[in-house]
Amino acid sequence: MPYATLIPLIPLLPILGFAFTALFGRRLMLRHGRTAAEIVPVGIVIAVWVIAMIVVVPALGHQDPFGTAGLDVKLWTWIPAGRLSVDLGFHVDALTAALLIVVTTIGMLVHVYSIGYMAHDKATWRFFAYLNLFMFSMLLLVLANNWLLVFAGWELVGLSSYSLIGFWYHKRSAALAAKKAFIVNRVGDVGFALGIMAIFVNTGTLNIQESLAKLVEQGAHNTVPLTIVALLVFCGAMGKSAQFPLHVWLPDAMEGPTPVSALIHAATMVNAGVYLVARANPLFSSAQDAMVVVAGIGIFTAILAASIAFTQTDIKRVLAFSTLSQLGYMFAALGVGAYTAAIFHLMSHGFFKGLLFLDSGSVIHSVDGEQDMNRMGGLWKKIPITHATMLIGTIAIAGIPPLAGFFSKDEILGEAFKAGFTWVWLIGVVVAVMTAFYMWRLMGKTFYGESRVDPAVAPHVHESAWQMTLPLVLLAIPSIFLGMAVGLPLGNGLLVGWLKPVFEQSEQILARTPVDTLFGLPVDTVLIGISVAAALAGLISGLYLFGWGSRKVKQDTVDAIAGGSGASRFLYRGSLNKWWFDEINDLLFIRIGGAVAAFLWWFDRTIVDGTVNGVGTVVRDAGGGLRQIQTGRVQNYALGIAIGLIVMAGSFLLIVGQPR
Amino acid sequence: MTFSDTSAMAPFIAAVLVSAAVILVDLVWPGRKTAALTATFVGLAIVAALTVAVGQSGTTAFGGSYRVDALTTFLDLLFVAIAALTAAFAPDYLGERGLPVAEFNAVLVFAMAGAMLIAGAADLIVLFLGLELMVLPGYLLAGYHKTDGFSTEGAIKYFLLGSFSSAIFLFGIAFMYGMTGTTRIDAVAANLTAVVAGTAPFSPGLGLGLAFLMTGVAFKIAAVPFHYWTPDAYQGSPTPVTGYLSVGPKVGAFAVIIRLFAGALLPMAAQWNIAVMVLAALTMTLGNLVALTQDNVKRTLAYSSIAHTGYMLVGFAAFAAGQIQGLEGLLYYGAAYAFMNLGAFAVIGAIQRKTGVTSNLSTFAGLVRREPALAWLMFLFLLSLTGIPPTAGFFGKFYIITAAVQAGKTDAWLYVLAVLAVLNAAAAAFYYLRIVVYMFMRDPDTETSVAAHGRLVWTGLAVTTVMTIVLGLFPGVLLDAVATAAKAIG
Amino acid sequence: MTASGLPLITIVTFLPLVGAIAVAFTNGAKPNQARYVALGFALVAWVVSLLMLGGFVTASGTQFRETYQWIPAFGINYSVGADGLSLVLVVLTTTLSWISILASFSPIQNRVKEYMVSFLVLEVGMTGVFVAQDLFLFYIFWEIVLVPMYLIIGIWGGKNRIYATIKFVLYTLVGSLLMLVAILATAFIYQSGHNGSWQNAFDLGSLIAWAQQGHFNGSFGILAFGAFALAFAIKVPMFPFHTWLPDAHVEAPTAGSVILAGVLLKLGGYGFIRFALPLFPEAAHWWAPLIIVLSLIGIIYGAIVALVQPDLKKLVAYSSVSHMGFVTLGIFAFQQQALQGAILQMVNHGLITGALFLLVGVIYERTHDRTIAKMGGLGSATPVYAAALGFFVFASVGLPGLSGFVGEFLTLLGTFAAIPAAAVVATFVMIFSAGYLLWMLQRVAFGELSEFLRGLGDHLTDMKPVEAMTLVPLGALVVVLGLFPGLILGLISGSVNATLAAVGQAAPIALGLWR
Amino acid sequence: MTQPDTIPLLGLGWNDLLFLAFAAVMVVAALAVVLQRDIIRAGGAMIIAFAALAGLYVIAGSPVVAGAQVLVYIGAISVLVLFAIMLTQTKAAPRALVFQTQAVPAAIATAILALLIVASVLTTDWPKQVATQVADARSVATTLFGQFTLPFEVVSVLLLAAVVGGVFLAKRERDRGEAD
Amino acid sequence: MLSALNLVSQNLNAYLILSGLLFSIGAFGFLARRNAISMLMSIELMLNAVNLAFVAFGAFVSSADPSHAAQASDIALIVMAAAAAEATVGLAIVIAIYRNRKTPLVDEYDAMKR
Repeated sequence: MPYATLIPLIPLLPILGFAFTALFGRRLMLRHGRTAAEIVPVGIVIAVWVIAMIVVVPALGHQDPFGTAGLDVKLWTWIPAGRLSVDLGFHVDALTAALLIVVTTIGMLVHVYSIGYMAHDKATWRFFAYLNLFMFSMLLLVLANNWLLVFAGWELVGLSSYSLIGFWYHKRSAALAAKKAFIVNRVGDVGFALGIMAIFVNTGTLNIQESLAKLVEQGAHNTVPLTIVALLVFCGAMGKSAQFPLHVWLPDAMEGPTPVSALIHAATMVNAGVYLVARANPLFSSAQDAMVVVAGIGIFTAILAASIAFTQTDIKRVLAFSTLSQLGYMFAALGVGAYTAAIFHLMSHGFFKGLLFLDSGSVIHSVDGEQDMNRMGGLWKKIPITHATMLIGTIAIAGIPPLAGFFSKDEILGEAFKAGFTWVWLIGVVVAVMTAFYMWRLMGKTFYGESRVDPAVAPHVHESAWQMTLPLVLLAIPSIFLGMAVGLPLGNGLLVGWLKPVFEQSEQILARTPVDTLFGLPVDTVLIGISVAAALAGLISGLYLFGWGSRKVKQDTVDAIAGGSGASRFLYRGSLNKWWFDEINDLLFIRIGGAVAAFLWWFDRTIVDGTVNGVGTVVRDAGGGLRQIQTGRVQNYALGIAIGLIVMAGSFLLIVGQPR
Repeated sequence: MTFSDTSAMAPFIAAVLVSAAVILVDLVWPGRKTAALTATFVGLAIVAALTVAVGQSGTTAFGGSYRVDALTTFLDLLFVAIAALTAAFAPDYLGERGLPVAEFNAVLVFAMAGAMLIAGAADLIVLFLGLELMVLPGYLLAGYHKTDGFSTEGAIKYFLLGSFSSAIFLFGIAFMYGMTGTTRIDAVAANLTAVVAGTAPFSPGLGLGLAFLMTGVAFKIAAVPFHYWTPDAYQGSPTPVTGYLSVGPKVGAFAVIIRLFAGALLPMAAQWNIAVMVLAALTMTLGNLVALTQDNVKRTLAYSSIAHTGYMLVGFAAFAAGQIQGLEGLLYYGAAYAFMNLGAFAVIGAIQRKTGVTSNLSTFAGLVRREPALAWLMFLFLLSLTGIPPTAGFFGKFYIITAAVQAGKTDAWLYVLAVLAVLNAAAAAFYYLRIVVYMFMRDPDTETSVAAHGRLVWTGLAVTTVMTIVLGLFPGVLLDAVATAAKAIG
Repeated sequence: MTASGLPLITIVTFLPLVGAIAVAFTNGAKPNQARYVALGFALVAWVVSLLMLGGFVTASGTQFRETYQWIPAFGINYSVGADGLSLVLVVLTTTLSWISILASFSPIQNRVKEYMVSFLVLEVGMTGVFVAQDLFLFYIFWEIVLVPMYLIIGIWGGKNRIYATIKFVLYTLVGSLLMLVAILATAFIYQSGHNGSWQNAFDLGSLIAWAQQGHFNGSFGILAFGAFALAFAIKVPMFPFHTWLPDAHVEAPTAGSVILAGVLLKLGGYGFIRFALPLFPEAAHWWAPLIIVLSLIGIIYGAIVALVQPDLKKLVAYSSVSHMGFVTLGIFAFQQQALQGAILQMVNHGLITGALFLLVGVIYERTHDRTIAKMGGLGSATPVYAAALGFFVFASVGLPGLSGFVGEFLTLLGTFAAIPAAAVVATFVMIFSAGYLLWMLQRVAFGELSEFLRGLGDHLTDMKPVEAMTLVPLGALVVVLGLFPGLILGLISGSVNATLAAVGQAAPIALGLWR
Repeated sequence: MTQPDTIPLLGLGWNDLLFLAFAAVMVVAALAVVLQRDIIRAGGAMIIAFAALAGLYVIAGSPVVAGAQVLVYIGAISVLVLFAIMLTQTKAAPRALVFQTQAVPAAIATAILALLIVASVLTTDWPKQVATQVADARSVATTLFGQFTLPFEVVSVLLLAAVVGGVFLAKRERDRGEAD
Repeated sequence: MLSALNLVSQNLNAYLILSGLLFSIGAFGFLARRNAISMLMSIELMLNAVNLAFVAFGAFVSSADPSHAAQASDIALIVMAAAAAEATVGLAIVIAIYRNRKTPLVDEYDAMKR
């Protein structure tokens, strides 16, 4: 089967799966039981994975149909609007392939995992329908060959996250969180939409490759300056990838079932922003000051999220903030121009964060839905596989070599330092320490020390079924070996080769001259040393405080540190309340917005409507007034006529008087 | 009194004979309605035939004091139609109240004869007499239901103020006669052109004469501020008579204006057109405003007829400012207004057939359930009065506004009048639709029994409905007649 | 005439009138007779309009022309014709008409005959407006639309329907009467320019040709355009003139609201494109900044006020104000994509808001109450209904893949090219629209079943097949137009280019920061 | 002896004297009609006024009109008015208040009207004036039946209509039962 | 010679002033009196004033047409007849309303107002 038919199948199958399950899922599930309803959606995702792999291999290797520039497949002209003609087409090149790997693999694993996780929910057919819809949207976004289609994928992904977060819609908090997610995403989408319009105004076309080429070629004399275009596009990325200040929705998104959190809010959707900036790298590299902004926001989000993760008690929220932090890393990388590093971190983070989330799902599943870490502990013996895989995930994310996390994170910090963004590098290292610390805190509170599990639940804590543990193991493999497979030798590993054609143009534009020595030693070794030291420092302090094996958590020392000086108390409270962003948003938009809306509604009713009715009553009163002169008595009428006669005669005499 | 004179006057003479015949028929068969009615309708048919026959000749008679031209024929036919329709609608209403139909028809035909005389008058005195012959029977008809306090009160008011204004009108004619020395309209016109051309002195006497004539005529068409009699006279008199009064004497009065101002006083147009415009503006606005607050349908339609006078005056003002379309518009509007107003009053008359049924809005509540046919017909007439297409009222307003807009080029004030007319139409929509609201959207409070209506009423309603729609959808029918009529005078 | 020789346009326009007469003769006692006759005629009219769609040659100007002399004295003739834009709107009208008639089977029980007659006459008026090529004929159809709508709201409406219907009539009447004066003045200037002959002084084609030579410029153009703009602005409705819409919608019966939102609001937009712009190009540019500002206010204001609406129908009404703001914004950007977007937005708004009103009707029929606060948890009680509501809410929010997105985005894109600042402001509405619509969806469909609804017990049934039948075609159209907007864009490209040629793509008024 | 041309004392012509006399009588009588409290006396004053007017007509050289004035106005209309007064006089009718509440504004209005008429009459230069052209009976008759045949006929129709209508209204309904 | 002396009686203005005065007095009577019949009488006065004006014009205005004076007289005659007709109708109505309202006073006829 030629690639031209294979590629369209990738997004087509999931949408067919969604349609089928949405229409027949309910009947199937009632009549033929759960598995019958789940076979189709899960089967389709597995098929998509297979097709994706068939496509990915030649794409990464730049083999014949793809070549370095990638393959274009056009289905039909979507919007033939005069000068603008937007067609529904797909473009697959190395970058797309990289994303495909992450999306389809984790997608498949999450689908399998969900079979187990959602085993006792009565509306799983709807869950799988939405998951398939999500897969369609994400794949459409990744494969799209023009900006409008990316935007379409953007919105559809937003919709599917809305429906999945709010899956348990009878829970009011879930419905609110879903709405919040969608609206905050929409704020970002506004920026992205304006960016697309600016691109159209500048280049006249929305095809990604052509528009980027034209934008770079026109350079300074673009109608809309490139910096503004870049910032607008980044605005879209910020919304989707929950960067500061649009990050408020991600923690609340944890209301959704855990597989959703794993798939959407860890591995795939949140990476869309990174993919977008990477895809638009020529645009960003020719708008240097926009890149500084990206780096700044990225690294700030990283440290902000990490600080909040310190004090969170809900296991999924810790992971959510950790995701925020890692995304901050990726944007920092993009900001400093280390595109390949960013994509590398995207892939590795996708795997081990997916792993961590699924692990947390398995933990929650085992303690019968309990998500608060204070009511866990001492589980490492009861759920050994989950514990083992979670340990691997934690080490990976902490950035301990030789696991995947180390390679991708170190790559980013290295590139940042070499590109001269020393402040980014410095904050990056601090965040690395913090990451290692709070991850171990999580491990300690969940698995080690004495068990704080609810006595009713404690006896039948058990390891999850094979559908859940198999994906964990499968995910653990890339978490360990991905780094080594793709990252070595440092600086121009396999991935760098694959993605070279995509980012070649940017490198020429940026034309960075690498700094080769630092303190007399080769720069790479020094940086690696520092980052490993950072990771170890975090890990050990975590180990010390939150113990290992059956050692109890040193709760008193933790409280001492927290309660110590006034500053640390403020920090603790700030971190606990997510630096009050929710409250600020609530005040700014809900209260004030509500007041403005109420005022406008009052204004509409009384002023605008008032004037209309006012005119009516004035006219009617005038009528009423004039009506009084009709007294009913003949004499008054006669007098009226006489006066009329006099006025008429007077005026005529005046006219006559004038010399004519 | 040559043969040609009598032949020219044939329609007028026939009319008089008809009323005489009706009286005689009533003498022979006292109290028998059918006899009187057949005499009337046959007579009117003869008069119409004669009008059409005479119309072709286009001669003058009686030494130039009566002329027959396209305008005369057009107006005569309209007056015959109005008289016929009123005669059709009256019997049901009168019979219920024990009032004789014969005298009613006789007096009605006399009034029609007067109107026909005005239509053809070429002499001021003939014009005055025609006016008197039209108006006197009007007073009598207004007071026809003599045992009803309201009817006589309406009549006395109408009479007193009417004769007061006739005296003023006559005084105006006296001054004109004094200034120009003749009563022949064309001679007066010739003399006035001399005055306007500066050869003869433009004296205050002439100004005063103009003022008196204007007041007299303004009273007859119920222009504001001389309109006081209309609401009381219309509400008081029996409904078929109100229908007639709102149409017959009004169109007759406009015939006086056309013959007098367009005929004799045209050279002075620049002087009196300002007054016409002011009158038009006042009449439209006050008519509509006060109508907004009425709760008696007959009184509402009284004020609405004042407003319609205002719209017709706009047409006349456009004509005076030099646009022939103005006069055509006026004539077309006159015809359209006649049919829709008669139709509306016919419906009210039919509803008020039972004695004691007042014409307040409440009697209209839920009419569509009791008498759907009447309600839908009333709805059509009200739409036409508002000026919503595809009705006659709409095309009438369209014609008048076109003329005003065209005349606007010469005299900018007419643009203002056009816009004012349009805004007034919008305001008018409120009180017309208020009646529709009562008819369609309110449920009837008192379960009054449904009175069967005579065949005559239905035929009359059919005629008015057809004319309201035809004049709206296919105006071509009347357009050329109106054009030739206007050319005759212009 | 078309190849088939049949006067298709006259058939489409006047078939409902024949239907109305037929319904009038059906037996009052058996309302079903009236219903099915009316539905039959509406469906036949729909089929004929689809035939026309088939026979239409894209991008080749006005077709299906028919001209007969009507009032030679004023050069007025019955001339009808349809180009892409008219045809699309005619099909929209016929589609929504038979759907509304079908939807009013169960809610309308008293005086069904008069209702069906009014509805069919309404359809005649609407179709007529879209096909009239003669200014006088246009005005006649424009006013005819007013009367049946007045009756529909007035007789079969809600509690204080009389206030609402009189306000609706007076508002529209004032606007349209001023337009009448403008039409007459335009025709008169044409007539005096052609040495006094009224020969086709009201014919749109010749008037536009005459306008191209700049005869309608100057202060006259500005005044005349002002009058036209006022009439159309009231119909759209644009910001200061919109207060009649919420009242009319709240009080109108379901089918009335559907046709009011679905088609009547489009008369204004269509009027701007077909009459106001080509006839007074210079004045259009003179008025453009004000109208753009008003549209922007309309868009944002409508959305924000919708946030706090207690009543479901009022919320959808204010959302119409916001969505229709896009139409006027797109029209007055004088840019190809913006105008195409505006027309597409009109069609989409017709379908989506029409469907939303149907849905509101469905719930109203069961609960006889529209206050959102009392609703809640319909998702669990009536899943199919909640799914449909969700589908159309997301279509209204402008979800890609559904037709709402393409219209909105094209308009914004075009406006950005012409007036960047306006587009920036307008795009923010995407947030507010998501806000109020999802907030409504969340309060109505999600969460626990409200005790008010629980009180209804088994009376709260899910969607009946008849109701579903009215929504399925709309849903299908929304999806098809979302994926293949080319179907409509192809049709209207001819009209768009013609209008822009007439108005002249003057240099965009740089409200923007740069350029 | 031949009467002197002018009245010795006043230096006026006879006609002037006669004119002034008649004018004075007429104005006084007219005022009486208007101001007289008792309606019957007002009727009498009206008759006197008409008589004075007839005299004026004679001076103005149209004796036929004077004759007609006496016959029609004094003979017919005044009698008619008196009859009407008789018919409508009842004890109950309050004698006292003759004047309407708005008598004062009416007075002012009519005064202004009179002023306007007099002012415009004086300032207008009427066409060339000549001594009284006597309209003797012969010429009146010939023109009446020459130029004015149509008005003459129409007046007859007018009178007929008035009588028919008047009779109907004024007739006391006996046969159809007394009106309530 | 005679004419020279008779300044007043030959002078058109004198007659017109007189007619104006009579007209105004009639008008005042019409506006001020309460009794319907007295109003009727006032109207008769006004009509007489008009007649006087006609006769005056006929008498004193020179005109090419020899029968000018005669025409004026004829007009006066016709006006008288019209006045008579008006009077009959007027009195008929007065009697009719008297029967209904039992009072000749006009300002009590205000059942219909506003």
